Amino acid sequence: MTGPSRPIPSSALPGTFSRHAGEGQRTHPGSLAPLSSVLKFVPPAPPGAAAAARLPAPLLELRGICKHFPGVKALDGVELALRPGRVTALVGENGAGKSTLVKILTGIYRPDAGEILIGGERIAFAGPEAAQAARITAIHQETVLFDELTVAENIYLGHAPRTRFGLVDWPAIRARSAALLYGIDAPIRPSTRLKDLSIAQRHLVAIARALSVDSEIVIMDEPTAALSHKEVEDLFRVVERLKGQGKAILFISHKFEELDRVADDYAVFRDGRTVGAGRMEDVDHATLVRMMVGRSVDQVFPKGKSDIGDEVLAVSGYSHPTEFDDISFTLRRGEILGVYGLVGAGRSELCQSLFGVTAPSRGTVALDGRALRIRSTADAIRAGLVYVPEERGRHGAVLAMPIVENATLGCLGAVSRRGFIRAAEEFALARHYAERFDLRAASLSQPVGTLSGGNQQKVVIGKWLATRPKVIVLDEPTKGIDIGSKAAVHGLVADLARQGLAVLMVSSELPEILGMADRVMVMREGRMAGTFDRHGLTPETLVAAATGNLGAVA
Amino acid sequence: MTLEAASPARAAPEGAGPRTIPDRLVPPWRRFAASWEAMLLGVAATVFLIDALASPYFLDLWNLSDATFNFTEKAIIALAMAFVVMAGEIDLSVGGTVALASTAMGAAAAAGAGTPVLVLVGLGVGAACGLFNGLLVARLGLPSIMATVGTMSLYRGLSYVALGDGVYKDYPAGLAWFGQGYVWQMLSFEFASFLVLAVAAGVVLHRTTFGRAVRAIGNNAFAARFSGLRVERIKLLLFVATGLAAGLAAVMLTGRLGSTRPSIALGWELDVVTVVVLGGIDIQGGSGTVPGVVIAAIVLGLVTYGLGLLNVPGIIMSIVVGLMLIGTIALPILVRRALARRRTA
Amino acid sequence: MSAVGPAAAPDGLDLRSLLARRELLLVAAIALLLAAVAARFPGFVRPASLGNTFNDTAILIVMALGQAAVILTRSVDLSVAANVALTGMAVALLDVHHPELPLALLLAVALGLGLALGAINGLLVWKVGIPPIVVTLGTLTVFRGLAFVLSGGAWINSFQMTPGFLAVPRTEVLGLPLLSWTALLAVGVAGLVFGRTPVGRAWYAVGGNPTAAVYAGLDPGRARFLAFCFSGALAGLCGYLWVARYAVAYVDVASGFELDVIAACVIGGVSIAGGIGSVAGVVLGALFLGIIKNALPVVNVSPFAQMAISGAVIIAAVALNARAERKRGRVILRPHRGATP
Amino acid sequence: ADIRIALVAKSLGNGFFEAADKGAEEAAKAIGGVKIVYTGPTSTTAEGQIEVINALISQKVDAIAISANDKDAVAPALKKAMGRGIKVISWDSAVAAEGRMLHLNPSSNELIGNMLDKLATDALPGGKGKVAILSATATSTNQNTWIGEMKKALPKYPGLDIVATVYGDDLSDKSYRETQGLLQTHPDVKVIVAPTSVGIVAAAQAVKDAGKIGQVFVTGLGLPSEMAGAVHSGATKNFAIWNPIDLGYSAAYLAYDLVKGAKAEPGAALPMGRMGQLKLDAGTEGAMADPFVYDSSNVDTFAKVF
Ligand SMILES: Nc1ncnc2c1ncn2[C@@H]1O[C@H](COP(=O)(O)OP(=O)(O)OP(=O)(O)O)[C@@H](O)[C@H]1O
Ligand SMILES: Nc1ncnc2c1ncn2[C@@H]1O[C@H](COP(=O)(O)OP(=O)(O)OP(=O)(O)O)[C@@H](O)[C@H]1O
Ligand SMILES: [Mg+2]
Ligand SMILES: [Mg+2]
Repeated sequence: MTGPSRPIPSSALPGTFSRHAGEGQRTHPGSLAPLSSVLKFVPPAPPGAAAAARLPAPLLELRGICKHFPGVKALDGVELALRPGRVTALVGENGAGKSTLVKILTGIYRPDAGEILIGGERIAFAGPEAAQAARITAIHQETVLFDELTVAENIYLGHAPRTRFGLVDWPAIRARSAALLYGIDAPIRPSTRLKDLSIAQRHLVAIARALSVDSEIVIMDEPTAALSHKEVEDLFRVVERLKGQGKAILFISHKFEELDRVADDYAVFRDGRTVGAGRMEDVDHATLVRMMVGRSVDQVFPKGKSDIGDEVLAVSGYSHPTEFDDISFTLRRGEILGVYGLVGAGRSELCQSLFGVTAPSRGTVALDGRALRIRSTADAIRAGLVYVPEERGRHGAVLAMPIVENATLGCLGAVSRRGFIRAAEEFALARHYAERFDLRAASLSQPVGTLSGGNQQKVVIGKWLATRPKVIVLDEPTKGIDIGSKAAVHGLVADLARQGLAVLMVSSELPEILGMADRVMVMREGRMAGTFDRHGLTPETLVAAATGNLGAVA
Repeated sequence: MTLEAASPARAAPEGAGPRTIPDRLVPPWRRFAASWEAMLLGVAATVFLIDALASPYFLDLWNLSDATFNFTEKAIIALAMAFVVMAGEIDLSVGGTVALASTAMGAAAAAGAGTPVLVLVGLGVGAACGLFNGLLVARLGLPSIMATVGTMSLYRGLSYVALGDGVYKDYPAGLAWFGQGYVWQMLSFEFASFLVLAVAAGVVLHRTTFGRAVRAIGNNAFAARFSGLRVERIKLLLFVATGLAAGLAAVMLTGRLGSTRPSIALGWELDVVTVVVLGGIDIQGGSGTVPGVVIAAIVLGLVTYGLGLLNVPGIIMSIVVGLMLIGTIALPILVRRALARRRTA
Repeated sequence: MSAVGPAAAPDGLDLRSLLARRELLLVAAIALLLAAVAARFPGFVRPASLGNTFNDTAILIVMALGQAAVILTRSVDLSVAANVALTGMAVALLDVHHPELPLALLLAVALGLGLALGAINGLLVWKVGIPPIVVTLGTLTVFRGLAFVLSGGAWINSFQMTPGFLAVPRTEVLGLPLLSWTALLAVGVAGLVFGRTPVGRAWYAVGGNPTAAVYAGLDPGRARFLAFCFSGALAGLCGYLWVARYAVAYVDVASGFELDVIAACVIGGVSIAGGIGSVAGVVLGALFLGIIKNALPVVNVSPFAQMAISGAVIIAAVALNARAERKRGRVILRPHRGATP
Repeated sequence: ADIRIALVAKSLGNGFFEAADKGAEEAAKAIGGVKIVYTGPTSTTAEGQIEVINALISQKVDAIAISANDKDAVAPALKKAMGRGIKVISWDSAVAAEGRMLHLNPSSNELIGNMLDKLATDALPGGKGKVAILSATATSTNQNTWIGEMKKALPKYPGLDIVATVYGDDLSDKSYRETQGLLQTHPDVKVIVAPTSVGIVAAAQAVKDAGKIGQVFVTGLGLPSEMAGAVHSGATKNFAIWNPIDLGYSAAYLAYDLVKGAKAEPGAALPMGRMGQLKLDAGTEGAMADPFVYDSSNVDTFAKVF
């Protein structure tokens, strides 16, 4: 039996610590108090060693699990043990490989190496059904459900109760799903179509779906990210109940105070490796954070003093029929304006509207004092406003096309004469940015899809710099990027600001916002919830504004 | 355009100084050797050889020249269709467009128009049909496969409405040249036009910003729009171009037949799509080359002509073509999979 | 606190009716069409005449149901008409050369051969991973070609087939020909398959969201394969029906019919993007087309206008579908609540 | 080497043309040293025929005898064939005069038109009543000619009242549906004349299925083998056709004549073996023989032949 705890690698530097502790924080109303506690220095505690004997034997064990994607080693020898009647917290930075592990455990991906043991026996999953047969169920991070189908069917699809004749038993499905939803206190009618639910309600449906299969092992991948305080409480009650039934639970969350409440054991992932595991009571937040980050993170935010110049962009009264309303702000040369808010606050929509993807209903935009009318992305680019989108693979890069062609896609005019592309100029331009950003690629003709997330992001940012913009809008620029590239992207953004570019940076990560931004605008439910200066800004202020929970600050 | 960038001088050793990234790892000729086009060329050569062995009449320049008439008009449409498919759309209305354009030419001829006017009418009606398709797809956002199934019936239907059981056949003698004339020796106007258009299409797709934009749209229309490309306008243009190509084909076909009936060019859409797909254009958009399409057109021409020389019924030819379509696409997939399996085993 | 989740679930009722509205719309369109025809030729809406029209549309209905399954899974089957030609020819030849074979066996052959042809499509899509449109574009010519190979191009005429073989579709039971009954039966079976079997629900799921389907333990490839089999089997059945009904088998049977079949699905509201569609819609879509086809000659609309009219109807239906499917904007903005407590 | 004569059908798989091929082979055997290349497109399109013609030109056959799908569209290709020294004749369905050297009509168009009127009159009780025509494609040359001749001959048959013409496109299902439509829109039609071998079968079937045997009769041009059933069921009293075997025989013979140097000039008389001679009129056309009428007394005998 593998021991429940592992030594922290020497690369983890104990003692030094900064605000970065909140890394990966998906903010929500309840996270205020622990957040500040995380931000205090706590000396490293020795990893919980003994006590293994008292624990029940693991129900599920993972040994040396590896999973590679083109350009990314998502998992690299992961070890994990889940025990019956206990909740194991899995923590790790964005991109550490947590969700990948979940997908392996649910049979969606097959591991490249390593073994899965259930009740001590080796098992391999041919597909999701096999995992279900092995009595594993999961709430996935993204709600992967069916818009056109009803809530009831979403819950029971794939394992619907049948009548004697083998037909789908609709009355039973409706009755049981109603009971399940009632059990988690979710006020949703089973006959509603999923497309008419809010994100939070969808999450509740996903939870109900996971609970609809009778299983021994329950995995929850950030189940609380989109839930309100009350819904989170309801979920915890469910978790306690499952625990009482002797199930083994894997609980993934970035919110330590939640983990404190439900978890018995912990495991920490960093860059696809297990860097620590043990009993929750033997560890404190700072140690967890240090294991997650694995180094001092002071230099992650290289934002130096940049000279903030004249006003470049002025947005006023900007509105959209359904997404946002009455947004006004200004942006100056060399300034980084952070935009903070909860997931779904409408920030991406605002950015996309500024960039000409969607039309606003009201409001004005002025660039360099001149009023702009942006009807298309081409207009925006011509005016000098560019946008690095949140969904890199969908909106940012053309994954199947080579690096060169991605790099010049926004400025084809600059590398062509009378519409004919000059191959030499194209390569020269691409190489210029590749070298400036220290791009890790085998060649410039390599498809962007084969690069790691961070390098993909460098290509996308390079694409926009090649158009020589005045304003760059970055939407979650470090989402899904490994820690090394993250620092590189931060350095890059700081550089750009120093060189006089005006930067609007949307981020859900408090440390990133706090570390990078000169000023922060907070959005809540499509409206401005305040603008704050860097000076003296605390995470509490931002979270309070983003959640509307102003009382909590006091 | 020089490709000097591929010179070995650039491949600096790793680690020393600022990292340099080579332009490409695989030299262009090696890439070509492993490409779809190379495979098609091989197929073309094989078919040519088989034809030459099977029929004593095959290796005759006049015969080969005659053979081009069987596929040139469709191949011209395929050149334009390649762009549409490349951009992730499809146009199934080309046969109907040819019929309507030819009918319009017939009506114009009946009204006393001369050859130049007739050519303009054919091209114009073709372009108008393409424009309508383009508006449906790019402006109204309809799925092109369904929208053009509709316009396919609509265009041919209009030509039935106009012509009924009648026929237009009193075309000026000059028009025949477009379908039967020779530019130089055995080089027909049709085939010469095809060659010129093929070169033009190749240059546009592979050397211009427009071609790059089309490829980007086919790969990822969202990312293309987010990169400032005018996706709708480009798609509209591609449909117009396809309509125009169908119009040109209508001019040639009308010249070749010397008459118009509403059933003209029936079922061409499938032949054209077959050429495009066989040519290696990904039906889901984003990849493929013009040379591939050109070679595929010639391969299909050689196959059908060779079988024709042996008096094999046309439907047997279509079995061969159907099997070739599935086979040429399935084979590389299966081979790749088998290789991958052996590597992991 | 203010961040309370939306307490009340949105009313599910209006969605149901929204869906129903699409079918209602078709019913209304059909009623209007019938009224217009009746105004010029009252005889058309006599029960006997309507029965005739339904009987004429029966094959279209059956095949559209099969096609709907395929389209639900984000695929398309262009080879159904060729399937009809090949299976029709095969059973006709069997009947001619072995008149002693019982009809039940011939029916089984038709269903089985059709299913096998569908399975070929399905396997190429599932196991080889060729896009459905390419696969069926290829098999469409191959199947029809095989019909030619089987028959040597010859026609099989009514006098060569056994009377029993020919009689089935036109035998009247309770005042309706068996052909119509077959269509009704197919509607019933499709209703069960689409609505009450795991396979049918998998078609909706796989077409609606393939990724989520994988997460739910469904195999999209397998679901697609089964949809092709379903479509193939129904097309095979129609192969027999067609040949027996029109009392002739030849290579060009049902040529171009695949487009009518797809059009019926689209008019019936099956989304070409997958995951949306209903049996009722498909039946109504097929009926709408069938009525147009039957009514035009009756009201003396030139037969030459028929093609243009059906083209226009298809475009209108596609446009209507696109409108219905267009994503409604999500609502982030809530009514302003003034000051937060 | 043998003299190669290509017999080009409107489409392959049509019983009529298969029978004609039999006749052509018979002629080849009778003449000796002649090889028949029987070919055609798979569906009745002009474009398909043009491809076939091009292939034949490439093979340098000695003669082409064609039944055209579209008399104008195939003419340019055939002109090219003649330019390359190939003798071209058309038979059954004509090619525009500039595209062939002579045309062999199965019978004179006048005779056929007259015959169709007569068949309709015979089928009508009392020789009086309403008649509808089911044609093939609206573009078929011979159909249109015959229907035209039918109408011209009407004065001789005062009882006939032609009320409608519909097109079944030589497709069984379409012909069937068009017939159904006719029965509905014109309930008083007593006779349906289908001068097409595909249409007449489908029309007889539709009449039978509508339960109108005895009230509505189908007549026209059809093959005995395909029509035997209809005659027995009573849907058809009588119909006519010329012998397609004779037609193929004659076409092959005429093509051979031309290869051997005969001139196809107005007024010329060309030998056709056992079928006698073909006299060419001013338009270099000639008629083979009278159509032959089939009814219940003789249909079974001929059904075994073609
Ligand atoms: N399908 C895929 N293809 C390529 N790379 C992938 C794929 N899925 C995940 N990755 C990469 O694998 C790494 C691990 O991703 P994973 O989603 O498991 O992280 P995570 O720990 O769940 O992060 P988060 O906290 O953001 O949810 C990331 O670098 C990610 O970009
Ligand atoms: N009510 C809703 N229904 C469905 N999807 C929603 C809803 N609200 C938000 N989303 C989804 O959540 C994501 C985030 O929404 P949006 O981009 O508008 O807000 P944001 O503030 O930019 O959030 P993020 O922090 O993720 O960038 C989007 O992908 C959107 O599709
Ligand atoms: Mg995750
Ligand atoms: Mg966002």
